[in-house]
Amino acid sequence: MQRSVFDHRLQPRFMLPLLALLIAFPLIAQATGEDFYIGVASRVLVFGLAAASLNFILGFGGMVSFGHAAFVGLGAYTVGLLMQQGISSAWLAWPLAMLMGAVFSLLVGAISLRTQGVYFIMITLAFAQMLYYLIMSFKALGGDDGLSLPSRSDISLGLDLAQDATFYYVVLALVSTSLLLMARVLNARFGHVLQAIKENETRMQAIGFPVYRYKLVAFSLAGAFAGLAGALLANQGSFVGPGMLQWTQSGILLIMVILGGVGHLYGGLLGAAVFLLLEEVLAAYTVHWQLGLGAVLLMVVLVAPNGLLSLRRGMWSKR
Amino acid sequence: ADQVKVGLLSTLSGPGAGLGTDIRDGFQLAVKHMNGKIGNLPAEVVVVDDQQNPEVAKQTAERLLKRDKVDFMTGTVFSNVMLAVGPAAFQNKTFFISPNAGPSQYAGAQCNPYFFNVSQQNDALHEAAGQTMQDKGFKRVALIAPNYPAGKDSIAGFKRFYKGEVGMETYTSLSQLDYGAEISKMRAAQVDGVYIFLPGGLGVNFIKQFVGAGLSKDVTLYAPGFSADEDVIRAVGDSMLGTFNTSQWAHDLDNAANKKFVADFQKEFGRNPSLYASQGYDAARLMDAAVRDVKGKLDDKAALRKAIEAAKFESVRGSFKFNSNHFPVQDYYLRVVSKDAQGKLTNRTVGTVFKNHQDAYVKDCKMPS
Amino acid sequence: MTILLEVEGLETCYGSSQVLFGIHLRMAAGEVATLLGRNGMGKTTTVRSLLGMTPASAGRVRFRGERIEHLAADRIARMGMAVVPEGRQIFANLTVQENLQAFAANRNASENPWSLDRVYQLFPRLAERSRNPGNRLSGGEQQMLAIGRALMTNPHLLILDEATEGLAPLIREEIWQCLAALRAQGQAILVIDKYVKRLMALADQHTLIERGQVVWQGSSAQLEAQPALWQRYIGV
Amino acid sequence: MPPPLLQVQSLVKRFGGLTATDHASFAVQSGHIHALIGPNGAGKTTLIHQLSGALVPDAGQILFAGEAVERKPMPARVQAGLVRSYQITSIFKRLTVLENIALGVQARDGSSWRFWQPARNERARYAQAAEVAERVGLAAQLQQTAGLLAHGEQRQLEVALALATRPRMLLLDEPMAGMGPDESERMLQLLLQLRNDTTILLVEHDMDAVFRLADRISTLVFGKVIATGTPEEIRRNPDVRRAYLGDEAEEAA
Amino acid sequence: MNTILILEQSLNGLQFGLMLFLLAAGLTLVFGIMDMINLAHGSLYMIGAYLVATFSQASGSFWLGLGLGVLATVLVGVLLEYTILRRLYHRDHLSQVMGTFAILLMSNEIVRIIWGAQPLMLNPPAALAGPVMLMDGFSYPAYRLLIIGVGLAVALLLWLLVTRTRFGMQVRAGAANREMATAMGANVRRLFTLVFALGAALCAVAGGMLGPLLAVQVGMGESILILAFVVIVIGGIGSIRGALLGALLVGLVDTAGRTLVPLLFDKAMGPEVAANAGPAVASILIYVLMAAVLFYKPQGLFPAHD
Ligand SMILES: Nc1ncnc2c1ncn2[C@@H]1O[C@H](COP(=O)(O)OP(=O)(O)OP(=O)(O)O)[C@@H](O)[C@H]1O
Ligand SMILES: Nc1ncnc2c1ncn2[C@@H]1O[C@H](COP(=O)(O)OP(=O)(O)OP(=O)(O)O)[C@@H](O)[C@H]1O
Ligand SMILES: [Mg+2]
Ligand SMILES: [Mg+2]
Repeated sequence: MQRSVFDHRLQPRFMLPLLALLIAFPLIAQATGEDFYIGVASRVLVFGLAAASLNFILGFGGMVSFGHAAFVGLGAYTVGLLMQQGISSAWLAWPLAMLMGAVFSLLVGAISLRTQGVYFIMITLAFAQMLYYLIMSFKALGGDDGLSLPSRSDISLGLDLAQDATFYYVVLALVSTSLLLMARVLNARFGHVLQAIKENETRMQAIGFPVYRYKLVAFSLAGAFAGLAGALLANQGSFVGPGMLQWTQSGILLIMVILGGVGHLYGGLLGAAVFLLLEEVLAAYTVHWQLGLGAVLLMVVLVAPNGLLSLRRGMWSKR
Repeated sequence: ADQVKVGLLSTLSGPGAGLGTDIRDGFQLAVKHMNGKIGNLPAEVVVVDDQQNPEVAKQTAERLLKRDKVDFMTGTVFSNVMLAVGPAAFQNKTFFISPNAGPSQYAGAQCNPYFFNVSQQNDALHEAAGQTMQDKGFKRVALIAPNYPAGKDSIAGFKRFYKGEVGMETYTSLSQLDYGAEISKMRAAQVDGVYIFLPGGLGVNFIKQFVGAGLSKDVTLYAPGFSADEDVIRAVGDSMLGTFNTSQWAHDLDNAANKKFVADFQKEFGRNPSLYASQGYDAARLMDAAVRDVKGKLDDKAALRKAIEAAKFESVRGSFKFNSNHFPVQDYYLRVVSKDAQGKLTNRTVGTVFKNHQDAYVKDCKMPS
Repeated sequence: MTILLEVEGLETCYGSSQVLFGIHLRMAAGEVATLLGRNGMGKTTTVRSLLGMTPASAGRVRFRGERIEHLAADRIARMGMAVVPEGRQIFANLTVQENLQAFAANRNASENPWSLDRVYQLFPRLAERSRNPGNRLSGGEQQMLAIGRALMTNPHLLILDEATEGLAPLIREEIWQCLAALRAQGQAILVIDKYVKRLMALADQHTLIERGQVVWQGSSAQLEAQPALWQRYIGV
Repeated sequence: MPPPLLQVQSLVKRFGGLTATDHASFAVQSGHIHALIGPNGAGKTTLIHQLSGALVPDAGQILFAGEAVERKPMPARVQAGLVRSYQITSIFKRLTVLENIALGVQARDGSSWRFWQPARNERARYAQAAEVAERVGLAAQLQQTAGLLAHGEQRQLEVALALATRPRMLLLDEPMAGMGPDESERMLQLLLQLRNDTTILLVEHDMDAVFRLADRISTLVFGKVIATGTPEEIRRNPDVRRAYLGDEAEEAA
Repeated sequence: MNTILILEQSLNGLQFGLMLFLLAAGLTLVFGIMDMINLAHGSLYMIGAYLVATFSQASGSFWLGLGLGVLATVLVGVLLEYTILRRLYHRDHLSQVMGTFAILLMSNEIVRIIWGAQPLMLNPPAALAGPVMLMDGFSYPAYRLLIIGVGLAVALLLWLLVTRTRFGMQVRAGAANREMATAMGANVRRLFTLVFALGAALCAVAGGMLGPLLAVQVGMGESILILAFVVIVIGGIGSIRGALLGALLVGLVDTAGRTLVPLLFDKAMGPEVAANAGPAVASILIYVLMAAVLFYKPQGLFPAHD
């Protein structure tokens, strides 16, 4: 069977060496005394997951959610609030964070998916902003100050997540598994339906697909992955705050996806990595780092119309 | 140690950049005054931007602590950023000298041996304002703050000392630009004074609109010092005239350290120093005194802590000492915006509100020894 | 007789795939010509290249004495070439009346220029729907509107790609009559349609296209005389 | 006579002041090709929209296989076997012809709530799709990207997409529009071949095709059905001639 | 509650709404007509405010400063369009989001480099600085009245321009189907540049007019940009009429919400709950409004095209 534009290969030829490198990374970092970068790498991976979950609905389902940070934030707050109650088991908190992300995105999606295009963008933004302001105004949730977590979640199995390297490996395992799952879903019937809906929604309806339901399920799945990313993010920084849900954060997730490549399996991951590392490097040089960041982003838009990943494959698909 | 390394993590981009810039400039001016040394050791100040984002700040703080292995942390403007980065520094046993953020948590139950605040506890300026308005015999005041916990804390702090009638108490959205509705409500509420806690641009917006509505004739405006500081005066202009505000520092305070600071700051940066700048300056002086005291033995944490607690430096604000919770016990002044001899708009100190004032949270602090 | 349009060796590609391999065509002022051929043979592409919408990669196009193959589409349009495109391409967010007015111009200074009234006379249905947005029209109404819109520019050369697509028989009839009347007024027309019989009655000359090449050119009489020819290149 | 497969009863649809469908009633027998003709703007497409579920009628009933469907969403109607094609081509432009049709097959062929098995490996489905492509005359273009097909080929694919869902009844809105004579002829042969298996409601302005294909014809004018009958009856109906056919009836004969 | 307060709050709502309209109008034009998501719209607003403030200070006259500032902003806008934005017109919305986000970051930084991080002063002309007496016991800031007046005038002019002129029709045609508009003889490029210039001018007018009322500072564009997006989405993208209605709706609902919601909560649930929930609800009210409008009208109140 010839490959379709709807199929997304895992590309083991590139990814296995990369994975090996990622596995070796903490050892290298420790050997060179740059342990600090293990934390940076965890953060990049977690944001990669968050961006990938956005790419799942945006790049493959055409749903431009401008409120994705809300689902991430919800996952983070789930972990944070449980921790405050003294419940620190990762086995409870992380699935619950996914569930919260899924349920809230189901609710938001159920209403938002009635709209299209920019209207959808804005209504998702609206829900995220509502959540943001609500969290901001309640002291029990830490308000503006957020919640500082006393420790990382407890995963038992003899693993101590407080160790940056251990945490990194857990994150790496979870992010890889999530991406694998997403790839599987995209290449399965459901994924083909999702992508076809992006291509031509009316026609999908006319050949008998209850489009709304498929979109809602995809939206909710993405919410679950975003929730997981939030849970990991809360752990990574031992902190949760309303800033995580702010529209700028949703915007940055969006930029990451566009930067990496909308509709490319690894677009979210690459975008997050490039964005965060760029920020890291530029901010070290100058307080005017935003000028540099802006210039780089602009250049990417102008020379790589479909994100960085589209450069590699050249112009195989025309718009 | 053969040098002192300071991590200055401050807000240098985004809407709050003005505040962080002032702290940084104040700090660096002090280092310059000390000939590039802190406690007779060559000083290296690593300046980084926290983007006013607690999460980013946390990451950056980790880098300062673990990679750059700084001896002191400082710079933080915002409480939420402080609360996010604090634990990392404490865990690492690195002293954190906050030049501005003074969250109630760290003043009370969560007070920490490694945390020191050289500005004031968040509520203090509001408390001073409440006291002033009480003293001046206001009958009915309006209170406005943004709708988030710090906003509510500020009003609570104000009411701790103001016992008169509150004609209107309003919490506004943090992204609000237009205060027309609040100003109208205030007019209808027939108050004789108003106290606002509206940080940054919010305050600028409010004051301009308040004066434009002609309300300033019947209602006296009070604000915390940072909302009526030199930067704000520059942005608002004549409308600021007659705004009362409370502060632990003023550029016309009569002491030698302050005179030198103000003069040199103006020379160096071409603008009047703000409250933030003074706090940044003091943070550096405090470090200097402490390092000198332990003779550069930075690894002796217990001794260093004692030395900081002693705070044997000449503060630009006059009297200064640390309470048991590592927050200042100091005087608070009332200032009013008026024209100076050259007709330039600036703050003038008109009186002392509190003498040796301490915060309300110290009783909750069980500082480990 | 003055030459209005002269096309020589026109070649056009979409990306890397070449579609036209040397089209040639010559129209005198006031003449009516057709392009005939099966689906996908390059009729529309020819038209698009003439209009500058898909620039040719080789060949010459001369319109009203000027070389135009390198000009931008809007320049060519302002020189007096107007099109009724395949698929109508009505401006969805403009009302019927605005669709007609937006680009109205008198480009050939004829004594009886097209006006709103004249178009409404030709298509009374459009008058009834004049305040409808363009996308709230039936398919046939849109086709009428596309024709009216092109006429409103009073072009020197009117091009119709699938002139009667989606029109009811009665209206179709009116279109043929309208085109005949235009021809009588000296309007030059290049037309593509599947009703070959009607085209033979209307046009002076025909060009048969097969795989991007001209396979036959001649008059109506010649075409009519060779049914085998058009059965081979057009079908039934 | 068996009960009709599709029965439209006194259907009404208004757009503001305009009554686009005005108490229209007619019935389509199972296995028939039933043509719907009428002047431009008479409301044919609007009617198809209501039958397929893209528009909700203001009043009236639509019975499909004895069941009222006028409130059902479009996908439910497709599942029941009532499928439409579009007047303005609506296909998946980035996909190949084969993949386009395979989606149609997938719509009716088991559940699409499958999240694990690669869809690409479903050989049976692609084989079925290839068959459908062959039927509409696109066998040579299977691997061609749909967006790059010529207009006429896209129209063929348009019908193929609907066909792939194995409909009991097809709603075709001007399938011949924009096709040249021989493509039209091929489409016509295709529809003839479908007759009996698939009931067809055909909107078409190509009278030649209509009269060759239709078992029954209904004429719509200003949203009203003014006549329903055999092609012969319609051809002779003076109202229909005045409103729609003109002299073409003879020509096509 | 007395009548004067209600009257005053209505004027406040109107004024806030009209100020949003100035921005939303430019945004909706660029968005609806050129189908371009322009996040840098807020930057033009900021640049406009800075330029007007600078020219006002330099010339000593607010009006002269306003004129020069608007002109200069148009220049900046056209330059931006000419060098960068026109490369984004034919791109999808996402590329536009990223491209204009990049411009937003860069303009913030450039403004910070030129004018510094501290806010800038811009005062209303002296004649308008105070309040005017509208009725007995009811005075209202003169400057706010001016904003109301300017807002209404701009609304009318814009509406005429877009709906009644051939320029407007051609621009809309170019937006709906660029290729076809070109084939009909429109120089779509030039049209779009003009529209963009118009949008920039509106931005500068808004920034310049609002400068005396608000803080002229880096980042001032972002918060108002989001509000402007809310407005145009409520109104229906591309519709000037919608933008006006949406802006007024947002202005009034926001103003009324801040006055009424705490009161209502107080009556319904007692002061304890009201103190907590009231302000929270008031701050999300416009988002609730937007969600509600889109729930019932997924295309906004006046959908311009389907
Ligand atoms: N945008 C495009 N990109 C690539 N190829 C194209 C494109 N448009 C058309 N083609 C190809 O060019 C060839 C000629 O197409 P064209 O539309 O000119 O044919 P036509 O004679 O007008 O056909 P029809 O009668 O169906 O309208 C076809 O094979 C078609 O597949
Ligand atoms: N969304 C709409 N809003 C308002 N009027 C509409 C809308 N859609 C269609 N109309 C009008 O309703 C009438 C019927 O349109 P319809 O598309 O059903 O006609 P039709 O019979 O299919 O014509 P054609 O043969 O030309 O395609 C037309 O006059 C059209 O202008
Ligand atoms: Mg064609
Ligand atoms: Mg129709």
